[in-house]
Amino acid sequence: MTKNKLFLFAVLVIFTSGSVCAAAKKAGPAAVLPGFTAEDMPYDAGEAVLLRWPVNPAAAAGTAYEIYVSSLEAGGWVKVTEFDAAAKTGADIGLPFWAWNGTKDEHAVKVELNNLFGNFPPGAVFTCKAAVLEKGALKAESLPATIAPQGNWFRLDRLNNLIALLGLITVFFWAVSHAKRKGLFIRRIAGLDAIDEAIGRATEMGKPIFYVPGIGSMSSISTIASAFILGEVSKKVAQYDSHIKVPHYDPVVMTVCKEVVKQSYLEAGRPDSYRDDINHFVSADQFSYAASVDGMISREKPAACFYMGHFMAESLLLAEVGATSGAIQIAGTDVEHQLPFFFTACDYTLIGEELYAAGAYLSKEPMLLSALKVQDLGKLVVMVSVFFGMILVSLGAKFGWDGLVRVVMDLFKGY
Amino acid sequence: MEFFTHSWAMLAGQLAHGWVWFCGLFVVTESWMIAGGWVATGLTIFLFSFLYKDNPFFKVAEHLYLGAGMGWLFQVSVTNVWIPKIWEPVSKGELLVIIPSVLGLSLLTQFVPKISWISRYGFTFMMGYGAGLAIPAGLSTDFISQIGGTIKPFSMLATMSPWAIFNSLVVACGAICVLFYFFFSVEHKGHLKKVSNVGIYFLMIYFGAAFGNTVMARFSLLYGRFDDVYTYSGAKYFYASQIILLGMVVYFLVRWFTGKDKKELDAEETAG
Amino acid sequence: MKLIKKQIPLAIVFITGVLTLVSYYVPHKMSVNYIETINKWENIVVAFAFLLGLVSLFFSHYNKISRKVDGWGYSIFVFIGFLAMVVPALVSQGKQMTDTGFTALGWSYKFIYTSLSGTMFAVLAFYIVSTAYRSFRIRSLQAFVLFIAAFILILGKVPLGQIIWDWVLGWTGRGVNDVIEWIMQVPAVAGKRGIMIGISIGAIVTSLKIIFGIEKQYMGKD
Amino acid sequence: MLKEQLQKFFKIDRRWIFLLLAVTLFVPIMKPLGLPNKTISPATKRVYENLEKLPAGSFVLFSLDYDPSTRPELHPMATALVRHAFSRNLKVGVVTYIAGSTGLIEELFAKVSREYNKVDGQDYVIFPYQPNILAVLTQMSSDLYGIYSKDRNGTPVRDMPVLKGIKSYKDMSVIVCVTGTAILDYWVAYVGDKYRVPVAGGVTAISQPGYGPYLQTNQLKGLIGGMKGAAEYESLIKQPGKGTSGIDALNLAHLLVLALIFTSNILLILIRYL
Repeated sequence: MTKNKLFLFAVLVIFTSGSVCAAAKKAGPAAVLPGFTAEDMPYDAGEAVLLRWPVNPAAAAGTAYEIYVSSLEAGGWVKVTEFDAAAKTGADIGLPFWAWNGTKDEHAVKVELNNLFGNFPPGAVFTCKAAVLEKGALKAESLPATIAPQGNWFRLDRLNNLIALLGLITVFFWAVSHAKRKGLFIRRIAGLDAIDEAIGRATEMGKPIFYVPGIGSMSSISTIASAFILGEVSKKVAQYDSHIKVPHYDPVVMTVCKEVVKQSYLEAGRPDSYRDDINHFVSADQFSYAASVDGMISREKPAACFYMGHFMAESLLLAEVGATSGAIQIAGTDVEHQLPFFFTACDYTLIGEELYAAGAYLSKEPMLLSALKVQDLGKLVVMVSVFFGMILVSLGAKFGWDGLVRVVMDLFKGY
Repeated sequence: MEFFTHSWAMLAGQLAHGWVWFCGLFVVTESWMIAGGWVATGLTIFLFSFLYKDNPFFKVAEHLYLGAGMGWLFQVSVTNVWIPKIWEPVSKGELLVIIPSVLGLSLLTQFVPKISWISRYGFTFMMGYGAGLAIPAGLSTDFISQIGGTIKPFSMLATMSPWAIFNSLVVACGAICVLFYFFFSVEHKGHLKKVSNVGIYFLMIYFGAAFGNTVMARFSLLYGRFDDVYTYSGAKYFYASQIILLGMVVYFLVRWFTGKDKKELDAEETAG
Repeated sequence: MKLIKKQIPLAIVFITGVLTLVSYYVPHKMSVNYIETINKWENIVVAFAFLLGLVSLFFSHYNKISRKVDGWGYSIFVFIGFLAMVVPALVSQGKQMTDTGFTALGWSYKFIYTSLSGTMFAVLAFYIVSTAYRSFRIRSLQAFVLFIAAFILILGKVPLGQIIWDWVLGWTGRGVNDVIEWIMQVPAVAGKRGIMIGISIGAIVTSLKIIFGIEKQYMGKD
Repeated sequence: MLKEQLQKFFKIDRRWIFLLLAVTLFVPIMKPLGLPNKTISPATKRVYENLEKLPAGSFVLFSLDYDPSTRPELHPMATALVRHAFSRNLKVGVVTYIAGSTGLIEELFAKVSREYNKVDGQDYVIFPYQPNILAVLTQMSSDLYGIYSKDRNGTPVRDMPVLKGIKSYKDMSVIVCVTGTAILDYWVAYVGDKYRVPVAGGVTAISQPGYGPYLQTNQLKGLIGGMKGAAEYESLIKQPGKGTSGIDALNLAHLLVLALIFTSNILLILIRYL
């Protein structure tokens, strides 16, 4: 096998050097470009090769390189690219330090072969060469180098991503098991006090409470969190013997919420006060839903309105009517562009993840807690790495430690 | 026998003839375009009439919208996906596309409670693929790249103006504070409380920007509709907008004077 | 039965999930071939997903009509709207334009679909104004900061506002545009980045839960 | 007494406010103020420069994912972008993942291709709607013909002159996504970052502030935001259109909102302290 390859190689060299000579004859005597190598492009599907040769510091202005590739044993040169002598060095290949050792002292050119030769069978051999031109005239040419590109099995450049993923998975499973056994600490969220206060006020005034779970389906995190918060709210409502109404958009969410509310009344020791019409279906159409809930709010003038879950444009319609009817309003959603409306019109707003945290805090449900822990860890990683990365990079830039800057920047780059 | 084939051919001919005639009804002429102006203005004004109060015209337009949206999705899916991606390959003998089609059809068993579990095959196939794609992409784009992006400006410290350095610092510190605001594993007390308080002001500025931009976005949409209504108010469309608007006003006035509206409206006014 | 009802679907989600995930890190031709096949299949599966919405819409409105519930007459218009798109599509075979101009389908789109779908959301402009008047409360320092940012954005996005800014605050030498750019590029970036990172990790964790079969709400109950 | 009157004024029926807005927005449509947009934001300029620097004949992919509900904001933007591409003699491909946008795309190209004498299949190609955006985006990284074998009229695309030498993202110079949905996020995460392709965007004003982080990290090579952005792009290519006239009409309405916020908050203060 090796013999065959060697033979092939010898033939190739003979043939190609023949053609080089032929080319050289036409353009006059040309020197040989030293140190030209062709290798398989790492971390790809096997469709590209990498050509490297040292930079010539003495190159005159106007020097350019031309790259040729051939799929034949002799001749058949296809011009790939042409570039200035200062361009395409090893530093321009966008690979991180742990996967690439190229420097500014060498040229490195990636050649996509399938663009030139279409789909070729695996193991196909290609011949590459580089030519040096000075002001358009051939100055030197490399010896042809042969290479058979191969498919690789791992994107080493995406190692940082993989490590982050593995870390995330480990922490996730640790948190799940820990949450099931002992529970995990989560701080109390300020908005939760406001919930108690609102329910208390509703009891005093003898008016109903509206709990609007939004238009999300049961698969969105915010709706799940909302269902858990509803459980806690309805427990308090049952204790105080107040009234609550939950208008629904999604039938599935409604079935879940019915169970939740029923359970809460049971836990509060007031199963007799539970009525099946606490949860009622309104409409599965966004605007009809908002309009009907608006109508209910303005007719019944509740003492408190809760908007927790996934909200889109209807946030505006709901919060305004609630505010003008004089209710205490508490909102929570993870839809960022609806938050301004809630924030200006409601008394208290749970912002983004606070909604998840409120759900987790109240329910102590291991799945929610563990997800929140992983999120917290992710945030911690970001805070710490931004803080130290900022210092390291600033120091590196100040004192010209290019290596340090490169290491830090490569670590936090997506490939 | 011959009689049958003959009559079948006749029938087919009749049908084809009828179809051609039917299609002929749908050739869009100039008068169709004018009628279109009336339809478009009518539907627009019907929907806007909801702002005054709920009414049957609004409800008709709203239901039409539901149906039309689905109808459009249906026709696009049939002509762009089902025919070229499923029907044509199968009729050419490429039977492999039947597998995903069956998986897709399995989703519909959701509506039959007894066999709804079959739909899981379709759902799990979609969810697995989506989750598998989302994880590494999310890590790269929203996690690693964001850290890198926050740090990166400092690598050009030497060439930066003081103002640019200040801004980069604000972005970095602001992001840390906001992240800390959402950090639930420690109690926010003392100095930590201050950090998270700073975070919330960054959030407020972001929300303020979002609010301001939303105002512009909604007004732009309204402008677009008004612009169309204005176009159709021209003589070319025989003053469609004015006449329909007048019609709506008359409708509400009649309702008002016959007293049907009065009660509800009073209730609403006291409410709003 | 549990095997076909539960375990095989969970195995499907695990296998497709892990293979797709791994393909991100494996550049080999085999991984490319896998992902190309599954791409084509996914595209076809999802082409049926909208039927869920279609069937449930038809069911609910058909029920309303057959049971003659309050306002059942409106439900008929759902079907009329549907036919108003599908029949012209049949006649013009899915083409919206010919060399001579609109087809019937193009007409339906331009005059029916555009005006309905456009107006539904344009209505919100009115509500945003009334919200601004009736419930935009500057009741705390935080709300004040929000208001200031919103104020600058609303003012500076239109030429008239820019003129007013220059007239009142022109002496500062900064146009309102510069201020908007600063808000968008500095504090808003910090705010958004803070929210975004947490939520995206939440989404990643959810995806992990789906792959490992921990989260299976979407499968429905047994 | 005064307090009660103020209260009453504050609780005015909101339909009067609706009417006020209708008037402030409709009047400038009939009688334009003539105050054109003058400023240009750097993010918009970056999109412009990204297209401007391309050599003629480069392939640009537009992902036009908006339906009539966001048409007033996004259609002028898309029109300006396509005009720019055609005037620079770039080759244009169009994909979409929103069913409702197909009609708008037809309308756009019927109009703009005539202005620049561009031929379907020769200078541009419009691919049909596809339902699963993730699958298609991933597929186009290796072989776009695996999904898009035909254009929206059923013509095979493989031999079209416009697609000569185009097989995957590697052959595309820039991708511009115009959308009112999260589809631009998909382009950034699943294409721009994953396959190292320049992605720029055009979005509604609502989502514009949310893309700040991607712009800062250069994951997004530019962003046109809302009607203001459309007006900016129109003035960059020096072809005023619906964006320019739109921003003119918005002038008074914007001031109305500010006036209302001020009025109500001052009223509240007065009511409280009187």
